[in-house]
Amino acid sequence: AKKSDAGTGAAQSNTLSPAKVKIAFVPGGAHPYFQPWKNAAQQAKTDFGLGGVTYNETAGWDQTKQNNLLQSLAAQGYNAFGVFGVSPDNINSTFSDLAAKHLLVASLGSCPAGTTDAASFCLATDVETAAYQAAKTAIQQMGGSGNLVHLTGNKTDSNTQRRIAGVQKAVAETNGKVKLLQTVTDIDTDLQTAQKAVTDLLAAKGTQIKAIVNTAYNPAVASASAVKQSHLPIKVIAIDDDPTIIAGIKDGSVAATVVQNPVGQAYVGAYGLMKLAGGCTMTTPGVDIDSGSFVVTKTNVATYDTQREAKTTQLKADFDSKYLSCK
Amino acid sequence: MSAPLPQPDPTIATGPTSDQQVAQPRAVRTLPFWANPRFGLLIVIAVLVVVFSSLRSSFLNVDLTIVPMQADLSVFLVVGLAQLAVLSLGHMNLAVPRMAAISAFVMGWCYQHLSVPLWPGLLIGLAVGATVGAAAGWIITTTRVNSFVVTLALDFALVGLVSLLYSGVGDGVAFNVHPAGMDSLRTDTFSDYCMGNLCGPPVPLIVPIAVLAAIVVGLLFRVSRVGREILMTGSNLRAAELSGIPTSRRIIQAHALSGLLSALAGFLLAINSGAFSADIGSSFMLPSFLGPVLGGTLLSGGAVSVLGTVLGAALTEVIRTGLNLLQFSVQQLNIYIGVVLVVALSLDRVRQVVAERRGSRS
Amino acid sequence: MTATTSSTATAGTARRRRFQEVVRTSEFTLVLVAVAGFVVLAATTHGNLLHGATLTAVFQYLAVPILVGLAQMVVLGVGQMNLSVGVLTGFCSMVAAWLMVQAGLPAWLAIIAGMLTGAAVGLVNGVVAVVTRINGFIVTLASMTIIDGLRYGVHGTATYQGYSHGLVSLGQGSTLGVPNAFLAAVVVAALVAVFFRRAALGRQLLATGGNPLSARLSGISNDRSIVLAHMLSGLLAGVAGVVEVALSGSVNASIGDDLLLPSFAAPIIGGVALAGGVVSVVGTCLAALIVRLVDVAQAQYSIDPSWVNLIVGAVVLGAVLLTQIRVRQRGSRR
Amino acid sequence: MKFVAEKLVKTFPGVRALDGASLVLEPGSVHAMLGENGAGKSTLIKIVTGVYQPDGGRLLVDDGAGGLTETRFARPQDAQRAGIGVVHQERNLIPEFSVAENIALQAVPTRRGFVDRAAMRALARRCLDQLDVRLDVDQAVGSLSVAQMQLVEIAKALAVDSTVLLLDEPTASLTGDEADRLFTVVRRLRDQGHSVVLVSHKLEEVFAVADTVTILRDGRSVAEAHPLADYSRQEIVNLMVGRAHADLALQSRRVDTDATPALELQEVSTAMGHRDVSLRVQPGAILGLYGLVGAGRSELVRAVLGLETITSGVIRVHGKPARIRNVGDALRRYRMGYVTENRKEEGVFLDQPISRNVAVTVWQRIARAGVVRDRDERSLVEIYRERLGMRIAAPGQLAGQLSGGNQQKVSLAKWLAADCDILVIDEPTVGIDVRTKAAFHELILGLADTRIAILLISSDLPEMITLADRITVMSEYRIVGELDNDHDYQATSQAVMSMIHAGTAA
Ligand SMILES: Nc1ncnc2c1ncn2[C@@H]1O[C@H](COP(=O)(O)OP(=O)(O)OP(=O)(O)O)[C@@H](O)[C@H]1O
Ligand SMILES: Nc1ncnc2c1ncn2[C@@H]1O[C@H](COP(=O)(O)OP(=O)(O)OP(=O)(O)O)[C@@H](O)[C@H]1O
Ligand SMILES: [Mg+2]
Ligand SMILES: [Mg+2]
Repeated sequence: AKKSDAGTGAAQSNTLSPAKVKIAFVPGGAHPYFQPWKNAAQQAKTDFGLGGVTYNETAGWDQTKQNNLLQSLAAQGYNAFGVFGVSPDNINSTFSDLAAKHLLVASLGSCPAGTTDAASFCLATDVETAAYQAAKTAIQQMGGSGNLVHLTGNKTDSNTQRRIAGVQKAVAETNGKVKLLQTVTDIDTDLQTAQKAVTDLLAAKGTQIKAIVNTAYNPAVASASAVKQSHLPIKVIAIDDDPTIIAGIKDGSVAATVVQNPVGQAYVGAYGLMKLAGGCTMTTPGVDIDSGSFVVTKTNVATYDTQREAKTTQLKADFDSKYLSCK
Repeated sequence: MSAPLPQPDPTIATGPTSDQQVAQPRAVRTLPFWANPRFGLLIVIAVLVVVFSSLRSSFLNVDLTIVPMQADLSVFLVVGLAQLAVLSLGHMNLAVPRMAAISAFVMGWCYQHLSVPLWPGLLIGLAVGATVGAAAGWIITTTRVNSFVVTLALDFALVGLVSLLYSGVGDGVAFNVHPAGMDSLRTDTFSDYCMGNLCGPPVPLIVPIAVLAAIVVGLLFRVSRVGREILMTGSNLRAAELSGIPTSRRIIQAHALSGLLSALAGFLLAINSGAFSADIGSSFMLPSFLGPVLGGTLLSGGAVSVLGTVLGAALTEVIRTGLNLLQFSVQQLNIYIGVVLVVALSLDRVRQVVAERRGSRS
Repeated sequence: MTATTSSTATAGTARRRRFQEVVRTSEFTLVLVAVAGFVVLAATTHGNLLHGATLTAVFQYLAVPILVGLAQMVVLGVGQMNLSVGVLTGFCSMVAAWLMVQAGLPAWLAIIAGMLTGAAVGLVNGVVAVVTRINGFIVTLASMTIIDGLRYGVHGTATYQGYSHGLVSLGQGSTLGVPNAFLAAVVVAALVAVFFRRAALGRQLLATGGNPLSARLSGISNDRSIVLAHMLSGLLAGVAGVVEVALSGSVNASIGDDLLLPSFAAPIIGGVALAGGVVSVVGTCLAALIVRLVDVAQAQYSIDPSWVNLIVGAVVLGAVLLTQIRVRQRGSRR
Repeated sequence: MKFVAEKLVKTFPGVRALDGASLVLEPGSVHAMLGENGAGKSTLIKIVTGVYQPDGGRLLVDDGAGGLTETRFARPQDAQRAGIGVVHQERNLIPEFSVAENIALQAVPTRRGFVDRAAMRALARRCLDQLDVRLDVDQAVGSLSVAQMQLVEIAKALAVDSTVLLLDEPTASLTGDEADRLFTVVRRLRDQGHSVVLVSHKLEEVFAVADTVTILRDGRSVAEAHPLADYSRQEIVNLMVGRAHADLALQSRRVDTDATPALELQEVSTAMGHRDVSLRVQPGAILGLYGLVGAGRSELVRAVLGLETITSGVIRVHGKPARIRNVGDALRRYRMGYVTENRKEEGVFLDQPISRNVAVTVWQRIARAGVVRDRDERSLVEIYRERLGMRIAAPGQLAGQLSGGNQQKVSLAKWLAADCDILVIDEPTVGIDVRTKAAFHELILGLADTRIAILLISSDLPEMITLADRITVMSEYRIVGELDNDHDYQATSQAVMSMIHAGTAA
């Protein structure tokens, strides 16, 4: 006979005071994108009076290792998790495993593939929208016609598939005026691979290309410097606001970048988790919340952060008003 | 026709024995039991467990440490066995990751589109893995090209094929079906099943599958004729051929076994992680070598150690989990893993040398 | 093979035999494949491949694969392996960049330091392998994880950019139409070739790889050979690292992640035996070139990488089978 | 240089190889070291040359002032530097290197760190010329025949100027001619004041060249630096064996020549260059296939076994045309076995236990439901340990740890176990001691008596004349003659040699 679930797990009291909440932020691996999480987490700790936060990026882009890490953190007494799942296709199992142990999980930065979400909520960039925006910006920069190239990461990742879909959607809207010349995948593994691929691309088709949309970090860095060096009139749309990219915007080698909201993800994510621990429930469990994406060009490079902070404040307010129901 | 063991034929003059018994070399004391490399590995693991659990009591937490460790270990044990199957020949199988991926695709597809039950689906997957492995073996024997080159090329071909299959035939990059039994295989341990007050041990349900695989592979190489002939082929191909061993067939069989075990590893990983997806197997390459090589299996072929593979895989799992619990940052973690590995193995080496000294002094 | 044949006839047959031997070498096959690939690419892209910019791109990014392949080849020569080649390349890049950006060292000094870092790590690998007698595979596996950690330790996940403009323009420039980076790789390859062909030390390395017992009985120190090979391997990885720094103008800790397999593929496809005792500099370089041509083809034809992988794999397997069938038909074995 | 090794002790895990053996070498003498397989000869040589470290005893060398000083050789280099050159029993060449480079390996001529190739080739040629060997010095050693490799190995020892030269079975795979050339060199070295140690199981050559003798038995020396002239052949054998040993008394055998041949070759030509080779072996007959090194005998039988390509001709087994694809096929379909001449590369699995080495050919038969029991294997080893007088510590011992002769026995045992109707035996007694050789001969004759057809290849003419019923002579890939053997050494050997010379001249 199978033992019922009732007895398993520590009989956790339904409500935890913020001081009892220990949140672990677990990105998929070491990546510049996640660096703001560290400070945001600390900020959340002081602002909300949390019992503890940690940031651990040792997963190394390997779902098994990430699961391992999550279990270790749980064993260490962390009771709430903000996780960027390495593999969106498998991450729901990880989430439900944690939930089964009465631990709270938020999916941060990336949502599980498919329609269901076993985490309490997902606070992430809507990657399809972000890619769509990036492509729109590119099309605008190109003057509405010409050839576009899309550089991105691991093809067997459903987020990549969504990005490809986003770019395709924007291109389709031009009714054939803009042609998606090529989508290059799998070049985000390391910087050198990206550099090599971009150089080859420019050598082969440099003169035909009017803009490059990047939806991954290393290709963005690589295409910015390669275009600059080749003196071709190609508009580069980068991703995120790593210092390198922002420097590129300022010196003109990058036409625009699509910035996401990692700070908001970590900070508001921590807030949501704290509230849930305190006895609130999600009005729609597993809801997907867009943390926002912002197009940054030379004109707003100085000010985009204010816009982003406003979004974060808005998100926090939305949690109180829309997403959470508290007794 | 079964011929009996050849007996000394009385009609044959039996050489020296007709004079007198040959003086056999006086047997001096042989190596002490603790000279066995497997024993050293066990000690290293035990020491690490003690160290980690005294530093972090949560290392012994059943639900959060012990159970997940067993589940991971099961996967990496089978991955290691998949590599071991061809290391026995002195070959390598660089396509282990993608043999797992292609089999996982076929299994996922069968579950999703044909609604095949869990276990028959596994059998289909194993058959696919074995077939791909056999193909690798066949190419190696007919062309006599280095197994490294052949399996590397095969890996390339399969990487492409798998991703094309998922985007073409499958739905994106994963199958999200959960055939009956898959979820309980993932989440349950034997302690969830009770007879009255008597519950099983906290062992995940997939562990027996891996253990069974290890036992079968162990027996194959230890007692079966085919396994021994594979080892002899690995030990000295020319001598094997001149001893009447059908070496080509044995090479193909060893590679087929490797493919089959890769498929099993893919299945176990899919169970553990909850979906049959395109990235199954992509993390298998290094662990596949790690277990066997740490366990004392040489890359040169002719000898394998299944028990060593179990211990080698366990060692890596213990180090990683323990260091995870100590919460190092990413760079420290890697540094410490490397250092622990070198130090542990050096100490093991010292033990071995001491043992050999003892053994040769009568 | 009798001694009675006249000397002129022997010279003739000897020449013919030499020629046949050359034809049968894997280097010759690789030359054929490379030339064929190049011609097909040039023809089907309407000569685009022969444009200055394209050619430069092709050869610029050939430098690092060649150097990394050589770094692996050196240790394969003594019958060892070096799993740390890839991460070490990245680490040396990061060290050189760090020295320029953070420590403010002049470029030439940073470059030397980058290469010496590689050699030092290699030396440690070799000494550990020799002293502990642990399999080189495991030693370098451990050092691979350690260096992986160190590599991220230098500058986290962030990217270094905008260091020495002189260095970058040198790295990206050309001399007489030949990219400097490629030139550097070729010079290094030539030095390695001379080392293994002519230098007494190089021959000792190969003796160790070919038959360690025999080498020992002939008074060669296998330990020294192994340490030396690892050190050379590290040095070559260091050279690859600094070439990368000069060539790309931006480096981060991800560099080297995808170099491990190529580092094995180039020498092994180039005809180097895993068992040791044989090296082939030319083969390694040609194999790297062939792999590079595949990248180029992908960009030129805009092929989905999945198809590229599938086609490359299938073509290699097919070629391997075909060669064998050809050899079989000629009826010559071994 | 006077050289003394005193009361050497060497223990391996499980075996005490040397137990107080001594060796005394005087300058200007040829010293024979004799002993049965496994007596410890090679081990002693390895200690003297710094390959192994002794567990007891000491080494003493001339201090130049008439006295002796104790010395240690921590590495082979140390011994080389002390002027000790050696040819080890096992081939130790680097297959990928050229002949020249292998010969010069211990003393590579260099110029500013670079190999001086011209000097290296010249050195190699000089050494080969001393032995009167013609070889392309640029050829890779891996492509040489066993005998050629042995000659290269000897040349390699001559390349360094040594005052003590140790030769561990240098002539094992050489024919008489080549051995004679070696001994000419040995005598010249002696006359120049060098001391040479010769380990050999061929007593004829020992008596022909050696002045003094040391005999090892079970790791102890039972005769030390004794003048050889004091002993008769029989006394030497008795000392080695440790008791009276009677030579084989041959009974004349009758072979039924009208019976259907068990193995018959009709006008077989091969891709290796054999032309129209015909021969036949009846059940119970021993056909000797004689020829000089490189005559193509080994390659012929390898072609018969499907290892090389046959271009024309017919092979019949028991009268029926046979197409043998490989050795497995030969074993299972035609009950035919092949004992290779190249035991190290092809005969034994050095890193496998003896039991597996012996049982490998019979696994199919002794397996029950695919499972082989260790007990069956061990009992098989026991049988052949007795029958062949194998000197082993345990059936689980690795074959690589056996002395050379015992490895040869393992290689043979495997095929005796296979229980074949036809046995091809290639150079069976290379490196085998006298007593075991006699036992082997008895065994081979005994096998023939059980109606096994035996094709015997041997470069040892006395052995051939002892065993064969008929001798077929091969030269340069052709059969140049055939004769009935009347076991009369003088007449038969002359007849055989004249056939070879007639064949070569044609
Ligand atoms: N490396 C080793 N490990 C274990 N035992 C060994 C090793 N080398 C030699 N022996 C053992 O030492 C003994 C002496 O061997 P050795 O090779 O010196 O004999 P040998 O007199 O040269 O014989 P042969 O005439 O057959 O060459 C044998 O019993 C052998 O099995
Ligand atoms: N003196 C030689 N010169 C050139 N090649 C030789 C010589 N001796 C042997 N070979 C080569 O080595 C091989 C010897 O052939 P094989 O082994 O069949 O001869 P064999 O009669 O059995 O002599 P053995 O086995 O005693 O060397 C052949 O490939 C032959 O070409
Ligand atoms: Mg010996
Ligand atoms: Mg022969």
